[in-house]
Amino acid sequence: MSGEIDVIGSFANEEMCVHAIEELKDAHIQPTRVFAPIPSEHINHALGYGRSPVRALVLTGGITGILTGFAVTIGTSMEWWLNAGGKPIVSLPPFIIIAFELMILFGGTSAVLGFLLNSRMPQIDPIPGYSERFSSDRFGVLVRCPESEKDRVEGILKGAGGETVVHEAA
Amino acid sequence: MAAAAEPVSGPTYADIDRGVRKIMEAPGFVYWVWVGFCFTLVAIAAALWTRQIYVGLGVTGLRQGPMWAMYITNFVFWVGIAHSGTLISAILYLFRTRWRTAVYRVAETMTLFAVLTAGLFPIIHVGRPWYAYWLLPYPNERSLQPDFRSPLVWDAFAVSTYLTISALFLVMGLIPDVANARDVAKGWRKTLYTILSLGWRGTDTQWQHWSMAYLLLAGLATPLVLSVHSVVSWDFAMAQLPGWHSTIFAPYFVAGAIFSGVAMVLTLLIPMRKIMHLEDLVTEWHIDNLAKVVLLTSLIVSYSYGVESFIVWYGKDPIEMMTFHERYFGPHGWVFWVCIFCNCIAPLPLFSPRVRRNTVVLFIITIFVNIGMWFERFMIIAVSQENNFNPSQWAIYHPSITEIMITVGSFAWFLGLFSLFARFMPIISMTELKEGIHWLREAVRDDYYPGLK
Amino acid sequence: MNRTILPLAAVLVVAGLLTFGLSQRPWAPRADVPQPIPFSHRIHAGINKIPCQYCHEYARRSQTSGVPPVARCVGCHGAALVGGLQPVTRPWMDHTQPPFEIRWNRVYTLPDFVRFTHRPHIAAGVACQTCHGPVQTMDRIEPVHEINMGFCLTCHTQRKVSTDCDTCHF
Amino acid sequence: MSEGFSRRSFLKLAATAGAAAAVPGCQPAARKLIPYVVPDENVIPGVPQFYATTCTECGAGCGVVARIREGRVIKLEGNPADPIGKGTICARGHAALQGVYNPDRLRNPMRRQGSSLKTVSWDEAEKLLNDALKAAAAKGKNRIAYLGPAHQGPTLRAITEAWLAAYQSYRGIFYEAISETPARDAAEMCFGQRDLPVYHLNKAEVLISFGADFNETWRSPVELGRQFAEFRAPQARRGKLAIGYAYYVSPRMNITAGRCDEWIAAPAGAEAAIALSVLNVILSQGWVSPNAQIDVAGLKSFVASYDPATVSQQTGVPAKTIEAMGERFGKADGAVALAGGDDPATHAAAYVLNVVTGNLGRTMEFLEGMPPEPETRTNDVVAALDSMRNGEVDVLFINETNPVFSMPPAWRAAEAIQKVPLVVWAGGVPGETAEYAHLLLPLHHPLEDWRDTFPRAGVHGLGQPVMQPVFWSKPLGDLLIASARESGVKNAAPWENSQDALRTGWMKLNPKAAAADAEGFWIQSLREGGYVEPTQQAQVKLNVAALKTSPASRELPKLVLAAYPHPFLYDGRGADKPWLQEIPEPVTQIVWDSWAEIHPETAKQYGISKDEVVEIRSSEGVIKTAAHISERVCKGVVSVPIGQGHTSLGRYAKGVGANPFVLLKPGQFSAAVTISPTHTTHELATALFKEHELGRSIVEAQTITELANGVKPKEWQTDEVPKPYEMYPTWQYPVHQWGMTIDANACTGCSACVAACYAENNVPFVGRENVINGRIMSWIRLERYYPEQKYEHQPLLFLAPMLCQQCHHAPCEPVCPVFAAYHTQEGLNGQVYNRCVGTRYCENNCPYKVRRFNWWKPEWPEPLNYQLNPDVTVRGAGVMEKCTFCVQRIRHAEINAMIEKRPVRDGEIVPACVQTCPTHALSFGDMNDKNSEMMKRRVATNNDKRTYRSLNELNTQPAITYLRELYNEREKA
Repeated sequence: MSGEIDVIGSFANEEMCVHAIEELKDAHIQPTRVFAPIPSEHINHALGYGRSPVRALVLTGGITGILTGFAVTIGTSMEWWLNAGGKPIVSLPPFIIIAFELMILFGGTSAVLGFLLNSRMPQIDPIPGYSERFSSDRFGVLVRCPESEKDRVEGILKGAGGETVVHEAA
Repeated sequence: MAAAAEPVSGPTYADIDRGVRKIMEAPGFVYWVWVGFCFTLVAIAAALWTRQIYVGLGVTGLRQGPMWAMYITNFVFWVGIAHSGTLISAILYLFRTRWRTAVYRVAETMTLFAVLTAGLFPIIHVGRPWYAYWLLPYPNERSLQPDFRSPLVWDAFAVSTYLTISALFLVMGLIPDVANARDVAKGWRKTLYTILSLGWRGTDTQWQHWSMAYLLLAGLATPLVLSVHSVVSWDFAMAQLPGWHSTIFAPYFVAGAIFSGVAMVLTLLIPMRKIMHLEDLVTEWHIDNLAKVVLLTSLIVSYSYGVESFIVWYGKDPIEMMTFHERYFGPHGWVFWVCIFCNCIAPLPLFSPRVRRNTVVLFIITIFVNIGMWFERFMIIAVSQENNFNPSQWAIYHPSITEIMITVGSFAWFLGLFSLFARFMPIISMTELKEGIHWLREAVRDDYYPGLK
Repeated sequence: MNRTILPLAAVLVVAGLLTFGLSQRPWAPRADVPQPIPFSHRIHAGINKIPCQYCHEYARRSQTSGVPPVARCVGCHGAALVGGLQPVTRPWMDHTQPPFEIRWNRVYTLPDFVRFTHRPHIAAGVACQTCHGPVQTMDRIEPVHEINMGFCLTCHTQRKVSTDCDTCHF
Repeated sequence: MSEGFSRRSFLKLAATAGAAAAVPGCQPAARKLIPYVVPDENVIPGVPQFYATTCTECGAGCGVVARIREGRVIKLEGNPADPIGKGTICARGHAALQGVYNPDRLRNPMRRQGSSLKTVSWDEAEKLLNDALKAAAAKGKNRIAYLGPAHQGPTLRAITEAWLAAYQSYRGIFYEAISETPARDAAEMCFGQRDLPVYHLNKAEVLISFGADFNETWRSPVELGRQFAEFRAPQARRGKLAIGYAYYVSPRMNITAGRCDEWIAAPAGAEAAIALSVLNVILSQGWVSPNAQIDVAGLKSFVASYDPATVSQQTGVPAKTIEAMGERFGKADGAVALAGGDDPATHAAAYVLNVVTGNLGRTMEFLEGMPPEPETRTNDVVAALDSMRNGEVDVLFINETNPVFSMPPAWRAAEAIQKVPLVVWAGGVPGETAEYAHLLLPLHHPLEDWRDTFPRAGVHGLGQPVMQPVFWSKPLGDLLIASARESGVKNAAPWENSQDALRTGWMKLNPKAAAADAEGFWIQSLREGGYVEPTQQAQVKLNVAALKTSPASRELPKLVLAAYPHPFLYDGRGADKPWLQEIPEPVTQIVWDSWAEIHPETAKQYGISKDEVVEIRSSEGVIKTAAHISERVCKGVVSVPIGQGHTSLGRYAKGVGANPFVLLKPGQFSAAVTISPTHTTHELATALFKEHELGRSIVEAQTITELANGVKPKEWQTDEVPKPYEMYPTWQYPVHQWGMTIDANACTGCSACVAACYAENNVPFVGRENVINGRIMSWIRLERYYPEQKYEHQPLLFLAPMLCQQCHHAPCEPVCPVFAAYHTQEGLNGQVYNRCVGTRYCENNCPYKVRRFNWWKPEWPEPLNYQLNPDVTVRGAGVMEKCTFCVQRIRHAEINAMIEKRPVRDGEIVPACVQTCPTHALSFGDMNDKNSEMMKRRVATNNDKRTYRSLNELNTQPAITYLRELYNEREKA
């Protein structure tokens, strides 16, 4: 572990940040972490990320919701078999509404849970390399590399228009 | 993609941050007086509600005939208010509407607090609020669950889902902004924001999942918002009471909800923008677009009024005809004409760009719309019941002081919560303004609207 | 990591304790009700095999089973004068109460929106012990079953008798 | 009642049982069990007992059966063995319970000291009374006066008279404010005897009532109502389906008039003229029955000055109408004329009408052995008051009567009473007269006491105490017997106590006369609540010679007051009973108030607007009350109900409305008045809002011709749903499917069903403010609609009981989120009170608006809560409640049937409203059983052509099927 350092490049805008990532990629250096004040498809694209697994989770959640909705409504109605206004015991049209609402509810909560799980949140411990400006007006690219690589990485980052800071890896 | 080093004109990220962070600075005396005033009203309402629980609903003006009136009016009104928030934050998000960025947080906050307020009213309204949880299924020794055929259970599900989803949606959007605030805050605010930001650092993976989750939430919230007010409308449409029993209620209510909600956004935004000096961020371009939505939905609502009456006339059902006759010309006929004026006539000047850009006039118009939409619900709910199937049981509803004060209290509750939020949370989404900074700059550069430096 | 887990754990523990505490129904009537007289069902119904309805004589005719009148006690205990049973020497004498007026403490209470009638249950051959537990073994009556709607329903369902709400609620 | 069951133990038990059974949900139940020391053989806790007794709320003397639970009387029902009520009683009869449990009843003897009342012991009180009596008797004769109601029964009457005799007095005044004296005077004039006839309305086909509100307060309303329903029931007459044709002549259209075909609006005081004019028509047209065997020519002078033209000019009633009345009456095969009011001429005219048309002995008959005239003659009453005023009376004993309230001001009753050194008032709730009493004695309520009634020949009612007294009261008979014994006169009261007196008197009725059978006769009488013996028609003949001169016609002032007894409060004695205050007067639907009914034109003339307080001034006095503008009162008439305007008589009566007695001259119920608006308004509380049905099929009516031809009434032809439209598979009710048939035509609007429901189902009363605010709680109401002008033919009123229709497609049920409203397996619209959250959605969606919400926690001031039915939950605040066809009775019968291993029999289950309906307008049964009485009724005698379901176009599939109201087409005026 010793000898590893974090090189952080700080950029004024998204374009420069994307440019830096592309440069790093060209140099076969994988940026360890990118900080951004805004969600950016360009950064994701540059990093080569695919679709988030949150999608699948939401789908699962939604289907679970629908199934729960129908199970709860049909099951509890069958339990007592109470006549209300001569309507059928299993009245599907109203149950669809419940199933629909539960689909949204379960889907929505899965989306949030999926996001939290996937991004390891909530997280109180600090993330190495984070700077307060990264939530405001700076984009950061962190590269964890052996100390030997420091100059090369720094060069690329600076070349892309960034200012660099070097930390010892935590 | 624009060249990286091209010099920019107009606001920068830092300008945006500066603008928003300024709002979140310690508020002054006047602010606390205002918040104190709001919560005093809330306390009065709470005391009256406590008394109502203790002695019974006899303290209201409800009676045989109009068994639902002001409380349910408030419920529908507040749910309706909520809707524009989700419309702006979710539906317009999906459409990538440019002008939403500056105003969506206001709208979404309004949504959350409006649903919160709305959710109180069914509980205030029922005879035995301590059993209100029976409307939701839970395991019990009786194995007896709610009747899922009842529109009120749909309502319970829809509104609680809506409350959950809109809260999640708001929190999701807030996370990056709260993290932003955390990084400059001090003292207890720092602690608060640290907890609320859940350790957000804006890393690539966080953003990646956040984006997807946010998109999907928006995707889920879109049908939800349409369903919620449809379900609320079915509380009435599923009943066979003339004036309630109508197939057009779902779209009619949704349009009305968006109409009233956007008007409420403007009602909140215009003074807030003035007081907090947000002209730089919330430009007249934003306001103008919101005004256009008000105008559009006003026209839809007017059309709905027409269709509703037309169907009744065309259907020739004598009982329904009489209900509508009473609605127009009966003892509470003035309510209908208030609605017509406020909802159909008052927004018409918005066809003129000059009016749309004149915030004072616009503010007055939105106040009218708020009043009009409240009375529209009152008209549908209470006035229809006043003219029910059995003429001997017709009755005129007169609200009691309890109901009026609880209604006032609900506005105070809403405004108080909103005011607290506005000064302690990023009421304007910095993230999204930055994301859409090109559009903001464009608006400035084109000099289409003055006001931006 | 601890900083994340500890608060969560604390919340969970508190919630669990609350749930457990409330599930014990602290507001429900206490089971061990002391009585003004140390009357023993074990001696009467268990050892001496006195039928329940000898004393609770209204059970087959009325909704209430009836608390035996003092005359019923005297009927047997008074017979001691002619050489039968031992007279009870009234060790329970409570000077705060009017003579011969025994104020028993209720053990079984039902909410007043439930219409329970002993008569049809006795007629249907339901043993007293089904609801009241093995009374013949108890010195002091303690409720064995919590008489709630679930308890009633279990039996009604098993015996395939009406579970319509207005059988009991009107 | 057993001896071992002391009053104290009753109270204790009542308290425990009451608390255990009847407290609203959130209060802790009583946690103590107190057994009997010695059990009563006859009492099984939890099982009701029934005692036959008699009702003494009015002079009709219906037999009742009291239902007792744990020593408390909780409900009164008619005694089926009784020939008058035939198992039914009226609203006033039901409210007798609130007399027993009235919280304002005098609880113990009290003595007035200065301005305050001090509790005294009975010994003290009796000593005070007896000493005063002895002193008075020592001073001379007639220094003691007794003032009591006329209908206090033969035994008490005998005891009273013996008591008075013991103290050497004959001043027994038996006073009724609403007197039968005019009718007896007329009978004396016409027939030479003072007995009143009995009527058989059911044997007539034309009826004319000259102000006799026989469905409300006149004579025996339950019996006459039943006869009237029979008279109005469709039956084949001369090969044609017909119903009786009824006229009602009066200044105000009351509910009796509303059920007739024609209401002839006559100014107060004009009834006699119209009656004589009808007689004139009959005599001059020669429609005299040959059977009548009377000297028609001799009679002509009696009616000489009353030819229709003249009368029409005087009264404003068209001559054509009078002629038509005469023609119908004269040509009818069986007709009856009834007369009410204060004018003997009206009564005489009605008697003569019946006689000349040969209806004496048919629709009207005199019986042998009628009870003696109960009322003291007016002259004697006035004389007694005069002697009081002159200081000639030392002790005045007042039993229940309220002369200060109900005597005409000209008699100055209060002043007279004040002159008496010792005024003893004895009774239940102290009224205005008690304010002047020096000694107040609480008496047993008739239901706590022994008593007998003798309403008419052949009918003897025996009343036994049905419960231990609620308060520290004594029976009047015992009190007087003991007091008489104190007088020192030997054998002054030859009885041990009032029970003994009653028994001694009763034994004289024993037909077998054998002493050995005495006990058996007594027991049987107790069990049956009385004794009925065969009667014989009295041979009376019209004394034409006495009818030579035409009675002078009353002058008709420009504006005349018409005071009439309130159907429930009567002469004011009902005002202390909240049920009677809260049951709406059936026509105006006003509750908890008195009102001045004024025709819109008259109101306009005097500048009076709706609900405006008006000042009504006569030569005698002045009252203020709110105006009710209505077309159902004659022009130039101000109509005010009697019964309100109490300044005392407990919390429910005090300060409500105005007392029209203040305006009346002695012996008259009309007076020349002036009226002036006061420009203040006082809202008259009513539970009904719109007067018109607006073309909706809530209460339907059709003419008898339409029925005969099988034609539906024009107004409701569109609502036909060809077949029950079912979107889903029809729900099956395999065991029972409870339903009801309501014959709207038989409904007389007496409101007994409403009162019965209040009593049976623990329905709370709410008071005036709450009624105004729309919070009336009654589960069953009389839906009253006025006809609209646009239709050619309409009945005078649309009237039908409206209660939960127990719809099979109930709109209320699927909207309930928690299954509090649901459909039971026996087709009832169940309401599970403890499950109710109180969303009130069900009531919104109920087209009939028959659900009731508990806006407040219901309250019954102690001891009114003793009346609560322990078999029915008392609903707490925030809960919706409604009619469930008395599901507790259904359940009770089903448990009985299950234990006896048999099916439930038809007629075994009788909901409270069905049970009490005097006209049997309601019937209940199993819709699965086509042979049930209820189902047969839907198809019997053309009834299938007059069935309808309320608001049928909504396809709610109600379990209640109505039979349309029927009426005769009127000739166009």
